[in-house]
Amino acid sequence: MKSGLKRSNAPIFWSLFGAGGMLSALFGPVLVFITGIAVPLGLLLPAGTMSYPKMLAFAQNFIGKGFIFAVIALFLWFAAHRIYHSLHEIGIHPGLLAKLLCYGSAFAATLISAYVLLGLGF
Amino acid sequence: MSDTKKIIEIEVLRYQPESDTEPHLEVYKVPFSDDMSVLQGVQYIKDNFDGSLTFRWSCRMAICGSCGMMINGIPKLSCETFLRDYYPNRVRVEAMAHFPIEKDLVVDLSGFIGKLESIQPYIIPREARSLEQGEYIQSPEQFNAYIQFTSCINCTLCYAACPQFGLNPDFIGPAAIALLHRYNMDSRDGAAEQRMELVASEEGVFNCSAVGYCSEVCPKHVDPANAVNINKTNAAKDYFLRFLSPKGGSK
Amino acid sequence: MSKRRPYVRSMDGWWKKNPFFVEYMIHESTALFVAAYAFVLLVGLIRLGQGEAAWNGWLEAMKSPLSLVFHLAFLVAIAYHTYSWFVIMPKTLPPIIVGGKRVGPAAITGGGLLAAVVASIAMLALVWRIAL
Amino acid sequence: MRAAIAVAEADPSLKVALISKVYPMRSHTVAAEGGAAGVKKPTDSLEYHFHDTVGGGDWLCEQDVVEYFVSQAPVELTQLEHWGCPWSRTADGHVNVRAFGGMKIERTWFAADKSGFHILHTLFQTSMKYPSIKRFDEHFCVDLLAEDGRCQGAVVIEMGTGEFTMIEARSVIIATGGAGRVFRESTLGGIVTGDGMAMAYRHGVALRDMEFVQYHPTCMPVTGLLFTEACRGEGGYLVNKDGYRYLQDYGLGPLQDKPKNKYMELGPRDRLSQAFFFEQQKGRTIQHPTLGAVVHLDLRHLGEAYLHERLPLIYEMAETFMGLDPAKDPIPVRPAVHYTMGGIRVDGRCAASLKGLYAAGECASVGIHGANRLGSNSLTELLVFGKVAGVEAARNAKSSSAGNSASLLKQAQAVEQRVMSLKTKPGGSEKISVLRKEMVQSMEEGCGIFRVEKTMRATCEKLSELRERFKNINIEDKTSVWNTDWLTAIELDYQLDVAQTMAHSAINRKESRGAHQRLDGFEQRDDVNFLKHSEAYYVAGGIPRIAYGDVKITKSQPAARVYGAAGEKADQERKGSHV
Ligand SMILES: Cc1cc2nc3c(=O)[nH]c(=O)nc-3n(C[C@H](O)[C@H](O)[C@H](O)COP(=O)(O)OP(=O)(O)OC[C@H]3O[C@@H](n4cnc5c(N)ncnc54)[C@H](O)[C@@H]3O)c2cc1C
Ligand code: SF4
Ligand code: F3S
Ligand code: FES
Repeated sequence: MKSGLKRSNAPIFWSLFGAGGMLSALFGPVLVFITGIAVPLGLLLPAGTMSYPKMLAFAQNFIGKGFIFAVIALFLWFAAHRIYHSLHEIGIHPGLLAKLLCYGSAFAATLISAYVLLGLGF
Repeated sequence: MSDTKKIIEIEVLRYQPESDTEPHLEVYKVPFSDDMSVLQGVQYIKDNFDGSLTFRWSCRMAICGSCGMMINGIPKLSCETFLRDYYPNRVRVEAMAHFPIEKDLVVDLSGFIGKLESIQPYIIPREARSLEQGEYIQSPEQFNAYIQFTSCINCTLCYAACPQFGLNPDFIGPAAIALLHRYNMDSRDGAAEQRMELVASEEGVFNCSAVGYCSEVCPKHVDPANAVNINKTNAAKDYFLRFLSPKGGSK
Repeated sequence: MSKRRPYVRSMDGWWKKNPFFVEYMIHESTALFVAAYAFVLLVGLIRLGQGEAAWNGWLEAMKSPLSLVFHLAFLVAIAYHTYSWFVIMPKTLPPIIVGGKRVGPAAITGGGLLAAVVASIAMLALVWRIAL
Repeated sequence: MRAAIAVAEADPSLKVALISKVYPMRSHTVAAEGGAAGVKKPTDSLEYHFHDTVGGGDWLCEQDVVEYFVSQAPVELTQLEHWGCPWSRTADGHVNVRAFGGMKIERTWFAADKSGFHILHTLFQTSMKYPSIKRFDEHFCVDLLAEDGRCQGAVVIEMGTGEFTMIEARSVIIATGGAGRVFRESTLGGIVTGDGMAMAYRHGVALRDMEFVQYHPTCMPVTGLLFTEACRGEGGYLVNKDGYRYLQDYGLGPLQDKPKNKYMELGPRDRLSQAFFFEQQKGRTIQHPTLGAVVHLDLRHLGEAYLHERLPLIYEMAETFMGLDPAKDPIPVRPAVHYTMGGIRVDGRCAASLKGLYAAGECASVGIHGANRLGSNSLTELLVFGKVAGVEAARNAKSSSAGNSASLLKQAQAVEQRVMSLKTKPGGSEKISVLRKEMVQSMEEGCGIFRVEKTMRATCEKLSELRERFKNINIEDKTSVWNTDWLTAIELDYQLDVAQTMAHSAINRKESRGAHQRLDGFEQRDDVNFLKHSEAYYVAGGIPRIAYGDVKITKSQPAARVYGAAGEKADQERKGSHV
């Protein structure tokens, strides 16, 4: 048995990656459709679906808040993890910089969205 | 056997460490019949054209695991891959990817063997039992939990398939982790915790990015990707549990 | 002195060498689209926090043709992500035994895709209800 | 490997060098499909296993050794279970057993149809537990070192570098497997070249009973790949071109629907292979356009699901190698060489006549197979006698002193020179592949299922000629790293020795017994003159000297070897006489 094995810290990132991957697989397409296509074009959904009062109410609701937070943060953690690995795979050997850029931006986005959501009150 | 033999072109990646600086391709024209495997084609070249052509083989029946090669870029056992499936096109044969080439089609497997040794691939009994007490009893469910992972023939095709191993040769890799999982899942064994240290280490399962090609090429349907990925979950659980456990912290 | 001289091949461009790897890289790259979309949402959230005018500005921006084209691309890419995610899923789960038989990979992938469809419809229905 | 573990367990302070020319898990044991015999069922008994083995071997067995063997078999198989071997099990979780040719009661422990594979991998993996075992993987052993009448080590080549190493040892165990590759069509891997036998032979140790070479009745034509006996154990039929189960014509009847032990398809291998030969003579085999004369192994009535569960490897092999579906098509098969009954003469404790030298496994003749081995006895043999060899070798190592390193080194250097000169000497013109082809062809003709004086004589002469021509070989590859061209030449050298012992032992045995069947006036067994082991001794530069040794008989007197209904009758009578 080899001794002096270093324990990997990957589980944290990997768990976030997995959760984000699952969430985006389940809800990603439909969300893009709603926010990016249906609402702007006024298709399918009633007019005013994403009007300010409605969205504010949604973001102030406990569950809505959680959902928005989860989507933004986890999507980004998922993406950060994958992109970081892909850089490694295509031979751009990611130094600390790439790591900071990928996970750092996910981390920043997490903080920002948490800040905004908390600011919106309950 | 018919008299008018068909001729197939076999292109072989040659590397002679004592005279070549790098590998190069050479083409041979080999007469073949429909029941001839790629291995037999290569043997024909050795027997008739160039005795210095070097490759591993033994059983010819896809069980000893020695004859893995890249055949048209895909890792396969050459003894169960048939020339007729390539004819009339040329077939290209190279040493297994991701391993250092020793000579021609022979690669250096010492790293892999070291990994096999490192996973403690033997029963560390959960409960001692003497020979007089007879065999351990295993229910069909207990048996089915690990049997799939016992069929690995150590052919290392999965390593030739795994880009993460190619990028990081220290990665313990699919087959060794599948074997580790085999012992962890065996109801007679009680050493899963001991093996966790390796699973969770920097050489461990988190090198895998679920490419999944390892399972795709595995000739024995071991599904090593499954073993690797189940152990990611196990390692993650273990990781968080360590924070929660009263002893606290990881080693 | 040993005459061994093992030759190590380069990994450059490995992912171009096999259709399986090309597919892998494509499905990995969907992450870029997921990230981009998450940023769009993040901006929206920030605008929401800045008040009604800002929010309406964001809604307007979402109507620009460029945005629509981008979102169509997001849709395709993320839908592909959904598909590939569930294709790999059987390899990542411990065996699921139902009635003494192991559930096959096709069933798991199918189940996952079905779950995504159900989730999408539920989402739409939910949004519809809130909107009315 | 079983031996290495036994040494490591006997005394962890002894250092063990485990040498193999392939990674140990590639050894040919890996190919064994059917299983390993050991009494398991309450209805079975050691006595039955004993009688099946001795009768199956046509009374050329060392009966005291067989007795020890059958008593240890279940212990060793259980030991392997404790080490993790995934034996197939019954629904209540116990180890299951299946029927095998020539065995009266189901007693073959199996792990699907990959029994040898699982045994080998279990041993290989378990051996990693012992720090005192140092493996020399892909090291080719070229010779033994002997001095003062003691075997004291070996010379090996590291295949990766072509460098020689001398390994000094107080005990040496040979477990190099069979030698069937001297024939053309065989079930065997490329590594089964009899090196160990030849090495011992050149050091004056006798090779015993070499004329007995087993043909397996159900092999893939041309390549010789094996369809395990378990196909028949699970209920497969053998039929000729008329769809007729011809075995009923050869003393194996009457016809049975369900597999019945020692009847029909579950008769012993020699009888089944011989029946094929006669069918061919009568023109009742099937003439396949590319595969030649074959009969059909019919598994269709067993159904797809059952075949997948019990014979998965066979299913796969039929599909990939022959492109047919055993649930829908019958499989064309014919006999091919499978097992060498004879080998290095050792006593019941695995010791050879050279002190310090032990042998176990297929390369050894410890005396349990006689003139014909029963299927599934040999995997068990590896375990039982592997352990014995290990224990004995450990004891010997502890009780003997170290040798004289300086003079051993000198010997080793001489070996190195001899072996190197094969490669370096200039001006040869013979091609190894050509010599090998001529050898296997001639062995097939002279020492096949049935033998006659004339062709055996021709084979003996051919082999002598090849020995001469071997001196003039040319090795194309002159390099050091991974020079398989050179290593095959060394193997060929050994193969020629072994082939000679087979051919000369055969021509001298003027009777028919077990796997040695003659058609030239010696069709009967001759217990008066030939209830004896043959022993082939090396004669430098000449042909082997054949001598004869006694057979140890304890409780089973030679009788007619009968199967099917006649066999059952004989059993009844024997039981009667025992009370
Ligand atoms: C297809 C097939 C099916 C079989 N099925 C059964 C069955 O169902 N039941 C049964 O009981 N038996 C079966 N047998 C027979 C049985 O498998 C063999 O008799 C047995 O495996 C031989 O084992 P071994 O350890 O003696 O030799 P092997 O397993 O062949 O091992 C020999 C070892 O010696 C090494 N070696 C040889 N020469 C050298 C050298 N010069 N230098 C260094 N190393 C060397 C080799 O590398 C190898 O590691 C079967 C055999 C075959 C071929
Ligand atoms: S897991 Fe499959 S591909 Fe990998 S070494 Fe084992 S048998 Fe070969
Ligand atoms: S190919 Fe490699 S990346 Fe993982 S799923 Fe298999 S080990
Ligand atoms: S030669 Fe044994 S696996 Fe191909």
